[in-house]
Amino acid sequence: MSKEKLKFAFYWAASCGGCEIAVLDINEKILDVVAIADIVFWPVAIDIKYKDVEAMPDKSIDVCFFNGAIRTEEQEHLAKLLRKKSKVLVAFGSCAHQGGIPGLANVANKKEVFERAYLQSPSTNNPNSVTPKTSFKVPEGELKLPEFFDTVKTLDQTVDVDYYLPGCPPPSAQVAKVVEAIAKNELPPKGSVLAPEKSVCDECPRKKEDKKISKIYRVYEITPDPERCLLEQGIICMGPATRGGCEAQCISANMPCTGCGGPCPNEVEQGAAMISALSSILGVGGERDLDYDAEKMIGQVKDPLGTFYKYSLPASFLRRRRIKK
Amino acid sequence: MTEEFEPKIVGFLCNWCSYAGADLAGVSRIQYPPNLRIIRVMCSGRVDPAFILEAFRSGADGVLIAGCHPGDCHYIAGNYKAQRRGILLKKLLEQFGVEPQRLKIEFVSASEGAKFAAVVKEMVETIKKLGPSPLKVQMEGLTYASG
Amino acid sequence: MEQSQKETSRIGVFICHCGINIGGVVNVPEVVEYAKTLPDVVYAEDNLYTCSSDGLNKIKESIAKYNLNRVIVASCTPRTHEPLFRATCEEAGVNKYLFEMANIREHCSWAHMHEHERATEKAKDIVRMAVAKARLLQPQTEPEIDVTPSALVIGGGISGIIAALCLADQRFKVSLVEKEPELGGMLRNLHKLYPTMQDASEGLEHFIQAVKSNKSIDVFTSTVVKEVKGFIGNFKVTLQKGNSETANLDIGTIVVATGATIFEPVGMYGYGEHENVITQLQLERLLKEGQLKKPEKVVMIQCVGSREEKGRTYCSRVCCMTALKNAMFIRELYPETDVYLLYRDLQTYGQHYEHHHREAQEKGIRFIKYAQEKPPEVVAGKNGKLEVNVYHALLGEQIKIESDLVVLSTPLIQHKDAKELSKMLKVPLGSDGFFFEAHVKLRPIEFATDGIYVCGTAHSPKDTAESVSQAFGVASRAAIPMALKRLRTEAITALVDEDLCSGCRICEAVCEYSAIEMQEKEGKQTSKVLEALCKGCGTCGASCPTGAITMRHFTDNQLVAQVRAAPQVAKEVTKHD
Amino acid sequence: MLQVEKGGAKETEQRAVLKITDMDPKFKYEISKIPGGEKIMLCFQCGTCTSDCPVARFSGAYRPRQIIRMTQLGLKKRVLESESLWLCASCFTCTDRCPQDVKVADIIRVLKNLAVKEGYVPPVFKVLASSILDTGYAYRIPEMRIKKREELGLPSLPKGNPQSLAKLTERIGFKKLLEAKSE
Amino acid sequence: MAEGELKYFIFLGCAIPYRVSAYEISTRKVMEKLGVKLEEMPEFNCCGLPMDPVSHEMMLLLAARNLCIAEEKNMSIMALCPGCAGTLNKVNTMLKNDKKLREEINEYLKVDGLEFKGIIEVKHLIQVLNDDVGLEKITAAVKKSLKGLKVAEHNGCHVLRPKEYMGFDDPEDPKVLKALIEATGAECLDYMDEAQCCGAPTAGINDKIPLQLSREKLTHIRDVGAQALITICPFCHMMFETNQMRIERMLNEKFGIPTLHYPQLLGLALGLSPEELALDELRVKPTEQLKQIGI
Amino acid sequence: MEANKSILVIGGGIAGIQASLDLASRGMKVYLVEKTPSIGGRMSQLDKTFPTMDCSMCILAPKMIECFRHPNITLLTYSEVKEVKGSAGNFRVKILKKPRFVDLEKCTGCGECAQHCPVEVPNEFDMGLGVRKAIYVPFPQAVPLKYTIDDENCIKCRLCQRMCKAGSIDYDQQPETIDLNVGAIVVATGFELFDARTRSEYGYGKYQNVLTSLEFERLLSASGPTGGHLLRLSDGRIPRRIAFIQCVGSRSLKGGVSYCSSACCVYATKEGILIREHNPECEVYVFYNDLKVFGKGFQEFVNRAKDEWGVKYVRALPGEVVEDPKTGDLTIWYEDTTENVTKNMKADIVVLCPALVPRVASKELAGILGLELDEFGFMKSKDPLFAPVDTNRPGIYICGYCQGPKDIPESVAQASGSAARAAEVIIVATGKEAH
Repeated sequence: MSKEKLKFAFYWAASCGGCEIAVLDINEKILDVVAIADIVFWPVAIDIKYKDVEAMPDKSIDVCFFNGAIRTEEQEHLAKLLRKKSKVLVAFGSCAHQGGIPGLANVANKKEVFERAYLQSPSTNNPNSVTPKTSFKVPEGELKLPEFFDTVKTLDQTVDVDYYLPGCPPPSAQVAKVVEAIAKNELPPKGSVLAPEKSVCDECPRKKEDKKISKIYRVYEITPDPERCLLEQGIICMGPATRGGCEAQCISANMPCTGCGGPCPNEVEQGAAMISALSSILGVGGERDLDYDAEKMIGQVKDPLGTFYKYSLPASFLRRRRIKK
Repeated sequence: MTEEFEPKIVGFLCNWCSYAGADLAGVSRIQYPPNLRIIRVMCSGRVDPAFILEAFRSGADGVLIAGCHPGDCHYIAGNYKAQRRGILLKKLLEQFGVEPQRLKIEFVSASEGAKFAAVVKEMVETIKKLGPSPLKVQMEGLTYASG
Repeated sequence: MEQSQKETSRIGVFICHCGINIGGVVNVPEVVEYAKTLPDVVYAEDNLYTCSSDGLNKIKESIAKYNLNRVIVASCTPRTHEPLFRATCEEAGVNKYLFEMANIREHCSWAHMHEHERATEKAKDIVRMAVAKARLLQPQTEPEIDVTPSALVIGGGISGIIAALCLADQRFKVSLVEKEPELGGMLRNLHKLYPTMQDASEGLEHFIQAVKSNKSIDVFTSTVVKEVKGFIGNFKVTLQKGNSETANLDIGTIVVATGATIFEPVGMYGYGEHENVITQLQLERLLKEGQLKKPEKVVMIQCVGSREEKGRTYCSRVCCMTALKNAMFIRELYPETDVYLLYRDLQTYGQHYEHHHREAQEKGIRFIKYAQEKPPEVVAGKNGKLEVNVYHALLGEQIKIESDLVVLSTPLIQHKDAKELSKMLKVPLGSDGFFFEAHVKLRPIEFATDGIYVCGTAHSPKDTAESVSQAFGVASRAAIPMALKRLRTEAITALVDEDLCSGCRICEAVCEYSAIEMQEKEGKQTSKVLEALCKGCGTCGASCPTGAITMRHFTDNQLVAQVRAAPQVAKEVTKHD
Repeated sequence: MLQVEKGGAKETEQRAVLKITDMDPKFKYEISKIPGGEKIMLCFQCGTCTSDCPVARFSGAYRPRQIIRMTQLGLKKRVLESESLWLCASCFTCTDRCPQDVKVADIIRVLKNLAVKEGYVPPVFKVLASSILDTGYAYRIPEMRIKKREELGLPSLPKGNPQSLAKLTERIGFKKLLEAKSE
Repeated sequence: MAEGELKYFIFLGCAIPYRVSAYEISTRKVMEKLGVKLEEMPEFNCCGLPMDPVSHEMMLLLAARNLCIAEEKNMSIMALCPGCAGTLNKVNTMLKNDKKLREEINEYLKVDGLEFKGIIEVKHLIQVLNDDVGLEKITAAVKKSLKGLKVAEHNGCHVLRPKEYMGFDDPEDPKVLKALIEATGAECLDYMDEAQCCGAPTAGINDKIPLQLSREKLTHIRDVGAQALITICPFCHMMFETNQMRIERMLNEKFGIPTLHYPQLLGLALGLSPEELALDELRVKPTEQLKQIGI
Repeated sequence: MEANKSILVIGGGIAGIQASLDLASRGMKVYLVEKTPSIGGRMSQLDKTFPTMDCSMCILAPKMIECFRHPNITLLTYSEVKEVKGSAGNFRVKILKKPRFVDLEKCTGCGECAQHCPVEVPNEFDMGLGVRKAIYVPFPQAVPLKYTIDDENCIKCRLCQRMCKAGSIDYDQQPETIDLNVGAIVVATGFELFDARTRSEYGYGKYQNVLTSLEFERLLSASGPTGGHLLRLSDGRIPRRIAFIQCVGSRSLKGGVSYCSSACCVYATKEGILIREHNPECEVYVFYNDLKVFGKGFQEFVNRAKDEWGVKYVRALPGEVVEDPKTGDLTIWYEDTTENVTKNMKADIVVLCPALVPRVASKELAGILGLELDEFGFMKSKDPLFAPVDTNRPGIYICGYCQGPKDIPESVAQASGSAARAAEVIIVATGKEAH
């Protein structure tokens, strides 16, 4: 440790916070982190104000781990600020990478989101129909709140991103590997996704035999054979279209992959890739049957957007739902 | 004065039936509006949904996938796959707020020159009614070039 | 991206007037000028007829003069003219896959004859799209594979025998495999063969001797195929005799001639209950062996277990003629015996069979049409006789026939072990249980999988003459790759990037040609394209969820480039716009 | 006048079950040996004869195809007793159109001839026959009519030659045929 | 037969002298005009047709006897009744072609000193007109064109069927009578079911079926607007003409279609008077029609 | 160039095409002779094929083009075989190449000539229902796509010559005789339709709405005279009921052919389904005698026609079809033989399914080739059981409908069979391809 310690920053934008926990999940490896780096900014853990960051010289942060999507003015501001201050900006986790679960808000706009969250939600008691405003007058003066955007964006739709670390949250082993790479200065070329080249299937221990399927089951509808590929049993598993690195954790727990790893390296659009794969094998070989009905066959897939773009809607080609004014 | 909206439509045609059907429409001098741009593929089964989304993203007002009739596929069953992908994509497009009518999956045989022309004509009319693709319209932070 | 590392594209564009067919509608010079503005286009010109020898020479000259490495002709449909222009490019030293065609006649000038301006705009778009693709084109080669000039014929019935003999006569080595101890198949059970009414054994014996004495044919009796690996030209086949003995063969092509068996109508019309209810095949044997005792009245019932509402829905094709034939033999043998033929529709098709029908009528065979919904009934009668009750559909009356022999015409059905063979060869069975050919109309005797063929009753019920016809046909189809010795396979095939493939097996499921095989490396599965079998449809490429499959000559990049060029509105779409 | 329609109805009414013993397998051979009946066995019951029969269009009883079928099956008695047999107008449309070249009208005629032998002769034929035997003409032309010919300037009608006819028909036993059992 | 000389035995059969003399009268008049000589057949008898259902042999003998009588003078027969024409023609052909049958029949005929030799022919009136006289000659002989008159024709069965024996016209689409009618200048209309039987032969067996058949034909004829019906058979004529009012009464219809024997129609065109052609024998009077053509 | 390594194939229908491709693709030289200006044969006239409802042209056209492009196949269209001498392994053949009056090398198939040609004649391809010009291609997908002047109808106005930019019109072309030396010959001359006019009780040729099945096929076809609109030819009305009559001239001992043509029951079923596809309101009746469903998938096809498409089947051979001259409507008289009732039915169109008979010209060809014909005029097999494609003359083989009634797959399989037999001759004659 002759070298000067590295400066790390962590930031949490539109996300659930799980990524923060994932950092801690590397367990004793956290000590290795601390050994090689000082954490200069981590709002959840240490008390440093935005103005302290603004005061930092540009590129003074070595690596900034940024989790969460961009959906408010504040998040956008911080993304830009941290970009300026950081040598390396890592989109950490699905939300920063592809938009993640918060990105599903792109099926609606701000108005609809507010109405749903603050007015229509059955668990909300809001008799005065208060919704967030960017400014609010109180006796003490005017309170300013950051603007809430209509559209959720990924980090790289906002600023240049150097690396992506996919996953919801990124698997700790993967995080540890990255930290190790940083320590050894063995990072791959800029723009890389810090995950294996292959899909979840590559890591999935289940037996794959024949992908011809004709019936789709929801998870609760059957007890799947624990040895055999879930997709082959009719459970929609995003594994084939999802970048690995997770060691097929969910699948090992008898739950299908929902796609947090993002697209495989040679695919740009994860959802489209899975749509293509699934609709190709769903009913394949049965076309000659008398009761073959393509509409009925595909009708088994209920919510393509929610199913195939669960983590990647903002990163998709079409990015969001178009709403007629 | 505004010019009449002329939709841009991207068509993926399979080499054996639909492309030949489009050829036949020409040979038979059947006239149809010049809004379609044809991309030849060996089989409609080659058409990846990503291409279709790419076409919309690139500013197409409509996308046509035309393949052999059921049972006629030169490659046995590629057309069925195209059909199923199309059905699912239409559902998806609707969720994206894009009118599913902008995507059309058709079976056109090599002998259906007239049908091919009719399909194009009808599609142009449908899309004219729908207006320009909502994807062309500028939206927050995301500018799509407008034709 | 991929092309930037290679040579830079130098594209020449040749735009055809096609007399006035294009030039009369599209402003061709304007399109030429436009083409010149497109990226990587270094030369553009127009021709009156690009396909004329004059036009072709111009292409060749320009390739040399401007050092072109991509050529675009904007004229008519590639479906007819592409081979001509490709050949021209090859002659000038440009790989034929670096040629691209823009169809501005059938798809443009002829379809928009009255809209000159818009047709011209469309022509420009079409050329622009062609350029976008041409920039990314890659040279391709058509790989060659060797073909072992040796055929495996599975099944030693008349179909297999004829196919083997015809292949041997074309000087190929043939291995003929029969699971029974003797060659001959179904014909060994038959008495006479229609339409010539010659002795079945006589004809058969002649061919069995021919097979046995043919040095090019190895006959394996009491032998089954245990394993088949590989692909056309290069099959590795393992045969098994009894429990131990095995043989390994290198095989170029495989003929499936496994035949069919007959449906046993147990429980129908008293079969299995009364011993004088027999099948048509049992009657054949009795006639063949001269064992048929004189019956007074014989009733034959057609469509027993065939043409059913559900299940065996098919017509077994041979039963009507077999019944007619045997009915006539019975009358010949015992002129006093009455023969009743209970049928639904007489399948006396073709140029010979109707004649037999008339002959049977003249010989006094009694034809009674019954309706599917009112099938005959067979019950025990007096003195060990049977009573057949049938509603005569054409008389509209119920008839009671006392009979001492009831013969049931049951259909040919697939052997039980066919499923195993179909899995081994990766060729399908149809819903009727018979082997399912590549294309019902135009590829009736081969499978979608190259190098495997089918003939005879393994394919569907048929009579001797028809089986023989197919066997000769198969001997031609199977001979083609073996005669060529080397096979050029498609250049436009799929290619799997093993580094990206995660072994999900989706491509394998969607391929209709069994051209994708799984291979194991370091405990992991990846897929592999058997290029010899790949037809280049691209379905696997579109279905691959990891983008591990590239379709040669129709790559994602090339197609996306065309897509982006099509609406002319998209600038390069990047992540930030 | 015969009440054929009624008889027809009787014929079509469902009989219980037809036993094979009711059938005379030789009947069709018998017919096939008589000129005109040669091709009876070739009928494949397509129904052309009945469908183009002018009489069948208005008669519920007369069905040439069924007559042929019954004949083929050897239902001799039923066929020969059948009154509808006599409804045939002998227009020969059936014969002309039969694809199997079965001479349907001739077979019906053969059956009528056989019916006569069995004693079934409709009265009208007896009248005609006796007129022919007596006068040479099928109708007994009244004297008045013959006279009127002269008035109209027509040549006189030649006298028939019943003696000649009697000689000729004696050997075929025509008279006896008519004298046999009658209704 | 010498060039231009046409000479036949006229075979009247039974029905014509019995009931349908107008057919005979008009035929004789017309043939005279066209230069066809008709000679009376001596001692002829029923053609045989009515006896066929009773005894085929009887029919053969009756017909053969008629043929032998004509053979004695070596003159061909022209019959007016299609039944006679058909029967005599058929038996003539059968005996000519079938040696065995000929010998058998001659065996019978010998009794009365007759022998069938097979030297003459039997034709129906329209066959003579069409084949021997010829349309050209008929057209040339027309003095008064019947232009403007719309008629329908009815051939009747036996002049056409069985095709195997008659064969001079297509029974499914007969053209000869049409051509003969059009030679007069009248227009011959197509109507439904032209080749259908009139029903007459069943008249002795059943009273309703023949009337229903005739009614149907008359309906089709009326439907196309024919002003008259032209027949060439005494029986068909009786069904359509003599029985027309009975049909009208019985089946509650109104037709009023005058039905002429073809030679009556031809006679009018050749300039013969209605009286000469015995038009007054018709029950349904063609008054209007005659007026229209100026008679 | 080894002359006797080559094979002559006579007839450019699907059987001839398949035999040619089989032989050419194994490296043998083939001369494919076709009498008309284009290969394609009967199959090219079909709209769909049973029982798969494949679009006929879609599956045929690639094979036609393959023939045209194949380096081992020389297409001799508009040509006829005039003389054959010699024996197996060494036949000397004279072929008459009729003048097309169009230079095949120069013609680009652009069609400018036909657009201006003033002469219209009935289009044989559409069975005379539509028209073509005196300079024409038989159909748009013709192979070769080259024009032909029909000398019989050309009025020598020379408009085409003036319009042709490629200068391909040559009025001075003369018939040409080509001498070939071939080792084996494959005959595949196909069939034609029995003349339905001879069944005048059905009124074909007299009533406009009585059609033959092949005419009707063109009427259904998207590339046919009505552009695939199912209309009545007499008045352009949309038909509400169409009836098919089977066995018109087939299974007939009188004036027709005594055999069963094998394909009619099923193609009528196909056309029936197509009608219902075109217009679900239009009723379809098929009058049959015995329903021949012997082929693979035929019974299932008929079941589907009945159950899913509502095509109705009546066991009857109708006696006559009568037209109402005022409306053009047709009445079919028939006896439903399973109900024993005489009935009549009104129909807008009646489609006759005539017997399929060997081509008249095949008789002359058989004479030239020295082949025996059977009683029906089919080329006679040496042994119908074990040598179906062999003839009485060694080295000459037969396939397709000219050998006997069969459907497309049987023709195709048999074409391959005749190719195998022909190949054997070449191998023996040249001693090549030994292993």
